Order: sequence, then C-alpha cells, then structure tokens
Amino acid sequence: MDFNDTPEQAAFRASAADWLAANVPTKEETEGLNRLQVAKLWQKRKYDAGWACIGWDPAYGGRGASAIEQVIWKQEEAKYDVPAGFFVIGQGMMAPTLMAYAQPQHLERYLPKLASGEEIWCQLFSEPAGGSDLAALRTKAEKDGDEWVINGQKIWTSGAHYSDFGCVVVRTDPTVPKHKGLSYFFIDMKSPGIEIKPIKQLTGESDFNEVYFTDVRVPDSQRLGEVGQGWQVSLTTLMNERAAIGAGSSGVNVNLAIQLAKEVMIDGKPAIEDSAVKARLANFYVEEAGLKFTSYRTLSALSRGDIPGPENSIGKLVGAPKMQQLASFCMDLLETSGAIWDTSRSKLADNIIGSYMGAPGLRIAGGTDEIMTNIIAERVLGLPQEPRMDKGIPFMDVPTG
Amino acid sequence: MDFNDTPEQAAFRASAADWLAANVPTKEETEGLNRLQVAKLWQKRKYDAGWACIGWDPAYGGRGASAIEQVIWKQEEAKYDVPAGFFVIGQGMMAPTLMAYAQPQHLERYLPKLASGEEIWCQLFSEPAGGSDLAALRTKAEKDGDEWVINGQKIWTSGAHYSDFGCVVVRTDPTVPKHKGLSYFFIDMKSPGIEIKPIKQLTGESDFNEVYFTDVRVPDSQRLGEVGQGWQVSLTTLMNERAAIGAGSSGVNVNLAIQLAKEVMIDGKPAIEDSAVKARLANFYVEEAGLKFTSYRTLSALSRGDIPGPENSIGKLVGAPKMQQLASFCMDLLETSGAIWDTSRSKLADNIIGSYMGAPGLRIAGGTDEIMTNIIAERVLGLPQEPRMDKGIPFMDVPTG
Amino acid sequence: MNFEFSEEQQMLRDQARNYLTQHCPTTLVRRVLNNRETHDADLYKGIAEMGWTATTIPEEYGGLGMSHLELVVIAEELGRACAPVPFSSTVYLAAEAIMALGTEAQKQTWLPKLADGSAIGCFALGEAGGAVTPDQISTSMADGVINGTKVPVADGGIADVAIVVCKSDGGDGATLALVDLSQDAVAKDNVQMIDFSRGHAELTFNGACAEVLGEEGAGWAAVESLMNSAAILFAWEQIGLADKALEQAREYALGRFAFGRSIASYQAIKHKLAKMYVKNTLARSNAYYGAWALNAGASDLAVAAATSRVAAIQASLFSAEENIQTHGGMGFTWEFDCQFYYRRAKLLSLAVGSEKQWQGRLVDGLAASA
Amino acid sequence: MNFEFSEEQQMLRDQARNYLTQHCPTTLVRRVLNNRETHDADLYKGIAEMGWTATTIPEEYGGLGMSHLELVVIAEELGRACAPVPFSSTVYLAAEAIMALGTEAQKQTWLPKLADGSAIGCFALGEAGGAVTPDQISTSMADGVINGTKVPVADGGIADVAIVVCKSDGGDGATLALVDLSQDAVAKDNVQMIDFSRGHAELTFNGACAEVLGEEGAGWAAVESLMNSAAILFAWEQIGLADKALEQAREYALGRFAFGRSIASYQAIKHKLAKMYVKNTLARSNAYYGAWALNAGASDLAVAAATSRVAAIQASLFSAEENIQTHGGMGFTWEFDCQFYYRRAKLLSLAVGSEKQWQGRLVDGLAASA
Repeated sequence: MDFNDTPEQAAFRASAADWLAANVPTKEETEGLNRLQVAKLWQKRKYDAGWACIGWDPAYGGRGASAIEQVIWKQEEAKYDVPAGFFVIGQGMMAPTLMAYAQPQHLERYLPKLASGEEIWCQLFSEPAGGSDLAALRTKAEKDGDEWVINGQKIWTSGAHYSDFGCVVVRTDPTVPKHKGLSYFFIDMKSPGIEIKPIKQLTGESDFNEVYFTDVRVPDSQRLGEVGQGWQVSLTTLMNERAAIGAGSSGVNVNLAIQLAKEVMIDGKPAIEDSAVKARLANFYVEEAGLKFTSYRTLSALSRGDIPGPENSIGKLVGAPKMQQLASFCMDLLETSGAIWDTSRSKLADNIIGSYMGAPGLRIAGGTDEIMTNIIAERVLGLPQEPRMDKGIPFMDVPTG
Repeated sequence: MDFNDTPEQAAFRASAADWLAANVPTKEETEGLNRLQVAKLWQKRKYDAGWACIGWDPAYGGRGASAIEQVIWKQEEAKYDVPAGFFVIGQGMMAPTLMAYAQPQHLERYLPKLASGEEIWCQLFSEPAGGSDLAALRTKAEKDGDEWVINGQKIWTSGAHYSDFGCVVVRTDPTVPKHKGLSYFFIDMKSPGIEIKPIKQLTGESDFNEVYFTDVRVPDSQRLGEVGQGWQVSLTTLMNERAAIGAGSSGVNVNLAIQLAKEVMIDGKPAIEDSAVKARLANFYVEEAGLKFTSYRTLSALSRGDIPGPENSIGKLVGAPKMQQLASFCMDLLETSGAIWDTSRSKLADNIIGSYMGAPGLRIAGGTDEIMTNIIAERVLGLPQEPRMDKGIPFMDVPTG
Repeated sequence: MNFEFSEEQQMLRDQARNYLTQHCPTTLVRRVLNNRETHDADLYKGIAEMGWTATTIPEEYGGLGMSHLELVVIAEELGRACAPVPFSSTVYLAAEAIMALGTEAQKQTWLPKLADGSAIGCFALGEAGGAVTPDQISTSMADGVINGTKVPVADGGIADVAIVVCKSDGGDGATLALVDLSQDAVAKDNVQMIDFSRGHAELTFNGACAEVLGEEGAGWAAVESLMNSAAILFAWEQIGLADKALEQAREYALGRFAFGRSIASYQAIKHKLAKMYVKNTLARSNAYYGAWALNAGASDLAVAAATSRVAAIQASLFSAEENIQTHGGMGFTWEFDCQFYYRRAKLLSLAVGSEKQWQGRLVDGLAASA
Repeated sequence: MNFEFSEEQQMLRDQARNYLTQHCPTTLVRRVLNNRETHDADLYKGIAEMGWTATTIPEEYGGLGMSHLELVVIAEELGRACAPVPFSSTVYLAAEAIMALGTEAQKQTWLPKLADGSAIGCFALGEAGGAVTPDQISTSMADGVINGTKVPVADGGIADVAIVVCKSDGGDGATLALVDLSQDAVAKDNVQMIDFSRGHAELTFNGACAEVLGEEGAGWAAVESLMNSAAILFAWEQIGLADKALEQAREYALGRFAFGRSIASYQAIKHKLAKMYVKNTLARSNAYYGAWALNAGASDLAVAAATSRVAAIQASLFSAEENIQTHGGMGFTWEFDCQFYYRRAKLLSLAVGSEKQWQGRLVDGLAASA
C-alpha cells in the first residue's frame, strides 16, 4: 500500500498540472458565454493540446493513456471549476459502443469530433413503460428499403436538446422474446420527425427530455450490430454507464455538515459537541469515507488492468440515500430555518435543500436503489434471479397490467 | 376515547382481583414443586373456581366471558408471577381447532381436562424441510384399516416432552399439489413409535423438540376435517397462533434501559443526559409505545366484536428486532462489562444478554420477520403474491434444491 | 377501556374527507405551489364556513366548544389533502395560545375572528438557525411596544395577529406578545420555503404596539406547553400525509408492470410498502394516545406529545421519500403529485421543533417520571 | 497510488487461511465454547510457531520486524476462524504497549516471550460498567506496588503479564503498570462473557509488584494511542468475521428451498445479503485506510482508527445477526455455527470501546482538523 505516485505517475501529474495551470479558461475568456459554450471552448482547447479523451487511440484524438493516467488527469482537472457534464454520455458511453460496433469510416468521421466537443451525443434508451425493465421498450423500427422508419417515444434523455447525434435502441421484432427483438442505431438528432420536450423535475430544473419519434428515417448503415442484436450492443453502453455516473461528488458532504454544526448552537454549545449530532455525523462519514476508499481500491485494480465490475454499483447505492439523509440532517440542524429555500437568506440553502430535492432523482436515475441492490445480489454474490414472467414469451404477449 | 372501565367492566375486574388476591398460590404451597407442577396446581385451582379459559362455553369449563373480560382477567392475572406458558398452545390454538372440527364426544372428553390443566397439548406442524413454507411438510400417513400409520419427523415442537396429546398435520397424498394432500389428526403423545429429542438453542436452553414418528398408529376417528382438508384445518390453528404469541412482554424494555442509563456515567454525567443516548432511547420508546397503543386499539376493536386480523403481525415484526437492538444498546451502555454474562456479577446480565441471545429466536419463531412483512404486504395492503413455483404441481415434483 | 374515535367523530372525518376531496383536489395544491401563492383564500373561507377553525374555541367566543379529539380528526384530513391554508398557524398555535393565556378582552377581540376565519393568526418564535432558547431571542417588548425580527413565520405574510415570543429579563426568560399585524410598524417580507404551497414570512417589528399575552416572564413555560399541544395536532397532519403517500405508492406499484408482473409483487417494493405501513401504524397509535392525553390533560402529556411528534416525523418523512422511490422516474417529475408530500413532510418536520429536539424532550420526560 | 496488499501479503493471507482451516476448524471453536475453556493452548502454540505472534516485534527482540500490514492480514484470518486464542490481548495490546513505551529491560524481558508464544499478555483497563475515564480508576500503584481490581480482563486468567491502567494524581490522570502475573499477590477469577470461547477474568492486585510502563502520569495519552492501533487491528478481525458470516448465510440461502425455489432468489433474502456485502465492503475499505494510516503513522490516524472501528462494529454485528435470520430456525440452534459469530461479534464490539465512544472520537477528530 502506498498513496504516493510512482516517479512516472508523478511526472505525468506534473505535466498535466502545468498544462492546466496555463490553459484553463480565464474569467475574461468566458465572459458572456453560457455553460455549454464554455464547455465547448474548454473541450476544444484540451483536444488541440492532446488532453481530451486521453485514453483513446491517438488516431481518434486521444493519447492512449493508461487507466491510472486517466485518473490522475481527472484529479488534476477536478481542481478547476470547468464544465464537463455535456460530454460525459457521448465520450463515456457512446464512444466505447461505437469503437466496439461501428464501421472504420464511422469511427474516423465521429470520434474526433466527439473528443473535441464539436459534436455532442445523447443516449435514447428509456421509455415510459420501461423504467427498471429497460429492455421492455416499445419504440419500433420498420425496414423500408435501405432505411428504417422509427415511431415511438423515449424518455429521460439527458441533453437531447443540445445533442447532435444519439444512440437509440428500438424494437424491430415484437414476435420474439423481449431481448431478442431489438436493434441499435445512431441517428442525427436533427432528423425530421424528432420532437424534443423537456421534462420538469420536482427540483424545478429540466435536465431530461422526452423525445418523440414520428416516421423518423435512419439509414441501415447507421445500425450498430446485427438486426436483433440490439440488447447486446446496449449492454456495452450500459457497462460504461456505471463507470460514467459514479458516486457523484457534488451536493452536501460531511465536511459541510461539520462546518454547519460548528456554527449552529444546541443548548448553548456548538452542535458539533452534541453527542447525538456526533453519532449521526460519524455514520455518514463511515459511508462517505468507505466509498472514497472503495474507489481507491477500484483505481488500484484499474491500474493493474482490471475492468470495473458490478461491485461498483455500491457507489450510487450508498451515495444517493446518504445524500438525501445528510441533507435532511443538515436542515434539521438549522431547525425551522433549515426549510428556507432562499439563497439571499441562507448561503447553504441551495446546496442543502438542493441536495434533499435532487437526491430522490439520484436514487432512481441509472438504476434505482432496488435495481442496484439486485445487481450486487446477482452479479457480485451470484444469487439467483427472481422468477421471470416474461422469459421466452413473445414480447407482444408479456403482461403489462 | 376513554381509558376507564365501564361500570360492568370495573365490577368484573374487582371480582377477578379479589379472587386472585385470595387464591394465588403462596410460597409455602409451591415449595419444592417445579414450574410445571406449580402451573398445574394453579390451573386446576382456577378451573375449580370458574376462572380457567373464561371465554369458553360453560359446558367445557369456561364462563362464556366476553373478549374484553378476557383481557381484563389477563391484565389482573399478569400482576402475579404465576406460570402460564405450558397451556398456551393447547388452550389457545388446539382448543379452537377442536371446537371447529372435532366430534361432540371428543369435546366433552378433552376440553375440560385441557381447561383444568390436567392434560397438556402440543402442536406438530413444522418440519426440517418446511420452515417458512409450512405446507411443504413430508411426514406421511398411510391408511391401514381404521387406522393411519405415520412416519416422518416434526421439529420446533414446544413442550412435546410434557404433552399428553398433540395435533399433527401429515401428507396423505403426495401426488396432488402441496396444500391439497394434507390431513389433520390429534394423537396420544405416548403412542408407541413416537420419539422426542430436545433441541438445544443457542441460548443454551431447550424449549423445542424434534419429534420422530416411526409407524405410529392413530385411529381414523381422531382425524379433524376430511382427508385432504388438513391445510384448512391448520389455518384455524394458525389464525389463533397470531393471537397467542403476540408481542412478547418479557425481556428488556425502555424502562429498564432508562434505569441503566441513570446509573451508568458518560463523560462524568449520567448516560441518560447524553443526547445520543436520548435519541436512541426515544426511537425505541416510539416503537414500544406504538405497539402498546396499537394493542389497545385492537382491544377496543375486539370488545366491539371484531376478530383480530393480519395487522396484528406488527407486534412480533416490530417487537422482536426491537428487543435485539435494545439489548445490544444496553450492553453498549455498560461498555466492556456489558458482555459479562454472569448473574453474580451483574443483576441485569441475564435479562439483557438473555434478551440479546433470545431475540434471534423471536425474530424467527411463528413466522420470520420476512414472512410477517409478507403478511402485512399481502393481507393488509392487498399486494400480489410473488410468483409461486410450486403452484398446481404435484407435491412430489416440486423443486427442493 | 375504549381507544377509538366515537361515531360522531368518524362522521366528522367522512365529512371532512369528502369536503376536501371536492374543494382541495391536488390541482388546487398544484396551482398554489406553481404560483408560490401564500395560500388559497377561498378554500380557507370554505373551511371556516364548515366550522373547522372554530372547533375547540368555546361557544362564548363564537366557537363550537368541541374537544381536541374532533380537531385531530380534521388535522389528519388537512394533512392528507396537503391543504394550502393557514389552519395550523391560526388554530393549533394562535387560537390555542389565546385560549390558554388571553385576558377576557383579548379573547373577545380575537377568538371570534379566528373562529369564523375572518382573521388569520400566526406564531413567531425563531430568529435564526438552530434550536431556540430564551437567551437567543433578541426581539423585545417594553411599555406596549415591540421591536425585533422573526423569521421564518408560517403564514406571517397573511396573518392579522401574531403571538410573538420576546425576551424577558426576569422570570423564565421570555414573554409572549400579542401583536395586531395591521400596523404600519410591522413589515412583512415573504420567505420561500422548501414547500412552495405554504407561505412564510419575515416579520419585522419597528416599534409596533403589542400587548402582553399571559404573564410577563412566564412566556417560555407557555411556549413549551403550546408546543406540546401543537406537536400532537401537527402529528395528525403528518399521519394523514403519510397515509396518503402510502396509498399513492401502493396504487402506483399495483398498476406498474416490470418484467411481466406488477412491481408491487416484488419484495423490494412490497416490503418497502409494508415498512411504511408499520411506521404509519405506530405513529397513528402513538398519536391516538397523544390525542387522548391532550384531551384529558393527562399528567404525561409532555411524553405523549413528544412520542407523537417523533413517530409522526419519522413516518411522514419515510413515506414521502419512499413514495417517490416507488414511483421511479415519474415520481421525480414536477408533473406528478409525489413532490407535494415530500416538500410538506420536510416542512412539517421542522415546523415546531426537529426530531432531535423532541427525542430529547421525550426521554427527559420519561426519565423524570421513571 | 497503490491501495492494495502486496503479493507477499496476499501469500501470507493464503498461508494463514490454510493453516486455520486445518488447525482451527469450527469443531475446535465448538469444543472450547462447549467446555467454556479459556482458550486452545495447542492452537496458540501452533500460531506462535507460524510466527504470527512475532509479526511486528523487532528482530532484536525475537520478532520478525514486519509491518502492521502483515499483522492485519493475520487479524482478518483469525476473525474469520473465530479463533479461541489470546492473540489480540497479547499482540494488539500487550506487545504494542511494551514496544511503544517499554524500557530496554522491559522489552528484553517480555517481547521475546510474547513473540515466541511462551508468554501471554493482557491489558487491564475497566473496573466497572460504563466508559472508563481516568477519574473512575481506583487501581493505584506506588513504590512498585499495585493494588486494585480490574474486570473484565480478556485472557486475564491465563496471561503471564498485564498492562494495567492505574490512577495517577498528576499528569493526565493515569499511569501504566507492567505486572508479572505469576505472583501470589495477584488473584485471578474467571468471568463468563457472552462469548464462551474467549476466556476473561477478574484480576485483583493485593500489593503485587509492578513496574511503571512509560512515563508516570502520561498513561492516559498512552491508552488513547494504544486504543487507536487496537481499533484498527480489531477491525480486521471483525471484518474477517463479517465476511465469514455473509458467506455462511449465502451458502445456506442458496441451498435452502421454500415454495419451490431457493430462498436466495427472494429479494427479502437477496437484498439482505447485498446489504451485508455493502456494509462489509465499506468496513473493509475503511480498514484498508486504517491499516495504511497505522503503518505510515499518518497524521489522521485517530480519525482513521475511529472510522475503521465504527464501520467494523456495524458491519460485523449486522452480518452476524442477519446470518442467523437467514438460516431461520436452524440458525437459532446450538448445533449450528451461526452462534459463534453472533457471540464473538458482540464481544468484539465492546472489546476496546463501544460504537458510541468511537463515533464521538471520530467526529472530534474530524472537527479538529476541519
């Protein structure tokens, strides 16, 4: 065990840090730009200097960096407040899928622009009737000459409104069992017949969209994998989702709660001296630190060449409910004032109440607590699946309530 | 809402209290007797005076008392340290089953001696392979003239070693689905071929037995219900089990924990002043009081003539884990000394550690936490059963691992 | 022993539920929340016309002279409906305070108006974050004049009268003031809370006229006593809310299919719902005792109130949180109603003292009597 | 960065697991527990011959001079095996104390014997119920003579040497004494604990000879420091135990059928096992950091120790409790092994301070550094 970099890693870290220090956009540069514009500017600058998607093949704009180098780069970049979320899905999930299934000419056409941030991709998987049962999707595609005609509805599509391309899974054969009748395409999000409607969340924000398909035409050449092989292709995407979403480091944390507990008084003493406050904070910290050190163990395994496995579901499974309860606890520390959601009155309100309001979404997006627990039970501990009522039955005959 | 007795109830309570005050066995009377002998002495005395099984028909030794009178009697009797557990199963579970299914001559023969404590009954349902799946029992009975021949093994039989009679459910037809091939008999526990072996629990005590049946013969006249109707008859017994087991009032409680917390010091002050101790005690009390007041609500419904329903599963479901965690908490209050299990050194050890060691059994006996939760989900909230892999399949073809 | 509501009380419940189903549908809650309105005035008018605001106020002051058992029945229904009205501020706090402590003149002035809904009351305690103790209060009253700032005050922006906790140099450290809010010397500034459907305000008193309510220097004991009754009344609102959230989750789960069967048939969901039921049942039973103790003025009222409140906080938060979870993605949308219960449950859990405060009061009470 | 055990350490783990599988089967644990023996002397002899007792003791004192990273590997395996030996008392406490505080003579006298297993050590702190503070200690030492009673002392009945915490009028209130237990002036009385497989005793010192260990009046600081390393070492035992309990539950659930399918396919059981896995994983990751911090003498060692201990207590109790529950009725029998982990988990949770104590230390440490 050693927390220090090897000499090679230290050298890499230093060169990353140096470049960042010299190149992170200044306030003057970003003046007047919105978050998306800043993100594109920053991504392009990284790309031009060889710091975008550094794990990728140099042919597509990367530098073939090792897993641990990618982590070091992320750690160094995270020291700056630069926007990143816009490219996560495309670079983290779509790109590995393209690399596995797309034609060489597609890779040359799309990957560099994905790396440079010039084009943004989104993922069109979830449907209203699907939810945790992702493969129960109903959006259908019918062959018409060299093209497919797509009709149906997708939901929970992050970034659909600013994306240039998207990967979509559709049902091409409802007469075979659920997983066998799917196919996978990438499409131009500006195609005629695509309508995008933002979904307002209970936080008041709109991070997701509904995407309606009405006779949307996509060339057969944009199919990834064979017809009917869409589920296998999707699994490549989803395996990379786990790594891309992670525990989520924003929102309330124990450090913030401790600062708060030092300021708030209970019975004439700082709350941090109250033993009930300590017991709860300790339990939150045990989870927070446990996740951090679990991720260090994963990194060590990654740096040895291992692939992240289903055990990484633990990050979101523990982290999301922890955020909800820790935010609730922080509000409690403030008593009635803890319910004030007004930044002009409480600097912390946005962070604390924002976390309390946002956490239910974290507990659901990318796999609910219940699905994550299933994954650990089945794929880590090797416990049997529940009986499946939809197994071997033509999709169109599966009970839907 | 009114916590006071009606005038009639008050009069009944007074007469019960008077009789108890004059008749509870004195120390001199019980000198040299074991618990079973004391229990029989006390039960017979109650019977002779008309205070045994007061809810029963006077023809069988009762006095036809109302539900609320039975509660009042129990409350008054509970003020004395008199042994009672020996008769609970016979009087509380077997008697109602006999009343529903037995011949008149059986009722006359058995019920009075059950009421008087002269004869003790036990229940032979569970089997090693059954567990939560009670009806998956394998002990078989084959018809031979006017008799049945029983072979197999029962487990978890309380009091088998001191019981005179027992009710046993057996499989009389393995070629039909699980619930349809069962029949129900009462048998003489002294019958040839019955062998009883006590089971040692992890507490070191032995409250249960294994009971082995080797060619045990029982007359067909001792069958309750039709051949193949054993499951329905069992349900009558089990419905009464829920009422008989209840929340369990022995073991640690919040009051004891508070006394302890007043004596033990934390940071130079009584633990009861520590805010973390308060938070935990409050949560335990919320459960304890919540159960108490829930039982009051049930009593009110009973006194109106309602039958206790599946919602009473809540008592054991909440009470048993509460006992485990409260006992653990009390040990923690004492720090390392809390792990001393030596009554000569710690008056409370038997109660606290006894509760911690016994609670796992309470969480299992009479339906595990998981089964109790299922009962609430399915029978109270009306949620669907899980898919059943044994439905409609001949019992002998059901997968058993 | 009889631990049930009477037939008349059951009828009152049916009547209240019917009224609110009709006059307080979730579309109304949604409108108030969407627009961040302080309350729905028409609904409150209707509620007052039903006589609910008058429930426990004596007949001589225009009330119905009924007991707290009737009031908790109404509280539960208002909680179920997530009603956006200043009922709790007016009835559980202002009216209770005036009934308990007011002079004849104060009662005559305010109770009839609170009873018929023509006046709204509020209770102003906190001034900053954290638990309030008398020495943290800076609002002061002298010679009939009050100065200071209170925030957040539930319904403070629309109230006609406020009970304001002021510091006192003598006695137990606090004095209650009765303040007519229709004065220029009172400034009201809206404060947005986590629950957009319940208006709150910052009240600033710039030398406003005020009367002492109750005894000078005995205000803190009065606050504690008032908190006990409020804890029980709020608990019933929370239980109504918790049960509604459970029902909503149950209904959604039954109708939602995944992998070919209803999600309500998965133990991950059905046991979650059963756990809600257990918590709600324990909370309800504790609140039964709380209601009885409040009505009977039982000696263990403080413990009963604390038990009711702790149980109600735990049950309502759990049910509101897991209701969203049961709904999955749809539960996280603005469009679905789950958010009402989530916001309201958290607001109510902080309304008259946090879980931790009441856990402390609960055990202090038990320890004193054990 | 490398947050893994080295290959050599992994090999040591395999070796330890193989040795204990062979020499410490559950039948051995069962025999000790059944007969309430203080320990298994042959097993301890074998363990000493393997060199485990010598792990961190410097070579000059007959040890192997290895690091704490090797020791935690062994601790985990001893925890898995529920080994009935005085390893923790001797190695985590007595040897650590003498290494940290002893004079050259004290080290020369005791470390070689503790290293080769010819002497057993123990640590005597508590005298009555509750958390120990210096002012609650009445055992005293003056002029090389010790008087007082300590109870319960793990392995006190079989130990050759004890580190005894005595009161001190000056300094931080405590002084450590090194006491040879082979004196007539030391009385040993067995004390039965919840775990019958681990002997404990009451030690009474009637004017026995004693040496000061470390500085007079600096004993409390030494105790706190010793508790930090012990917390981490015990945590690894607890994690070994917790994982073993999870494995046992998993295996039983997979093989047990109800309603026609493995009970491991029911979410009530599979989610329970997943929850064990999550707690065990968090505890293990925290203990990784604890081990690193102990080995590196990190500045946040106190926080790392507290985090390791709180997580390990929670994980081991949960896994031991729910292992029985997963087994159903059979898990509650004397005959099944579930009871070993249940008893041991609770004993270990109280061995060097309760969860609550360490929650306090954890947050005090965080608050001081934040």
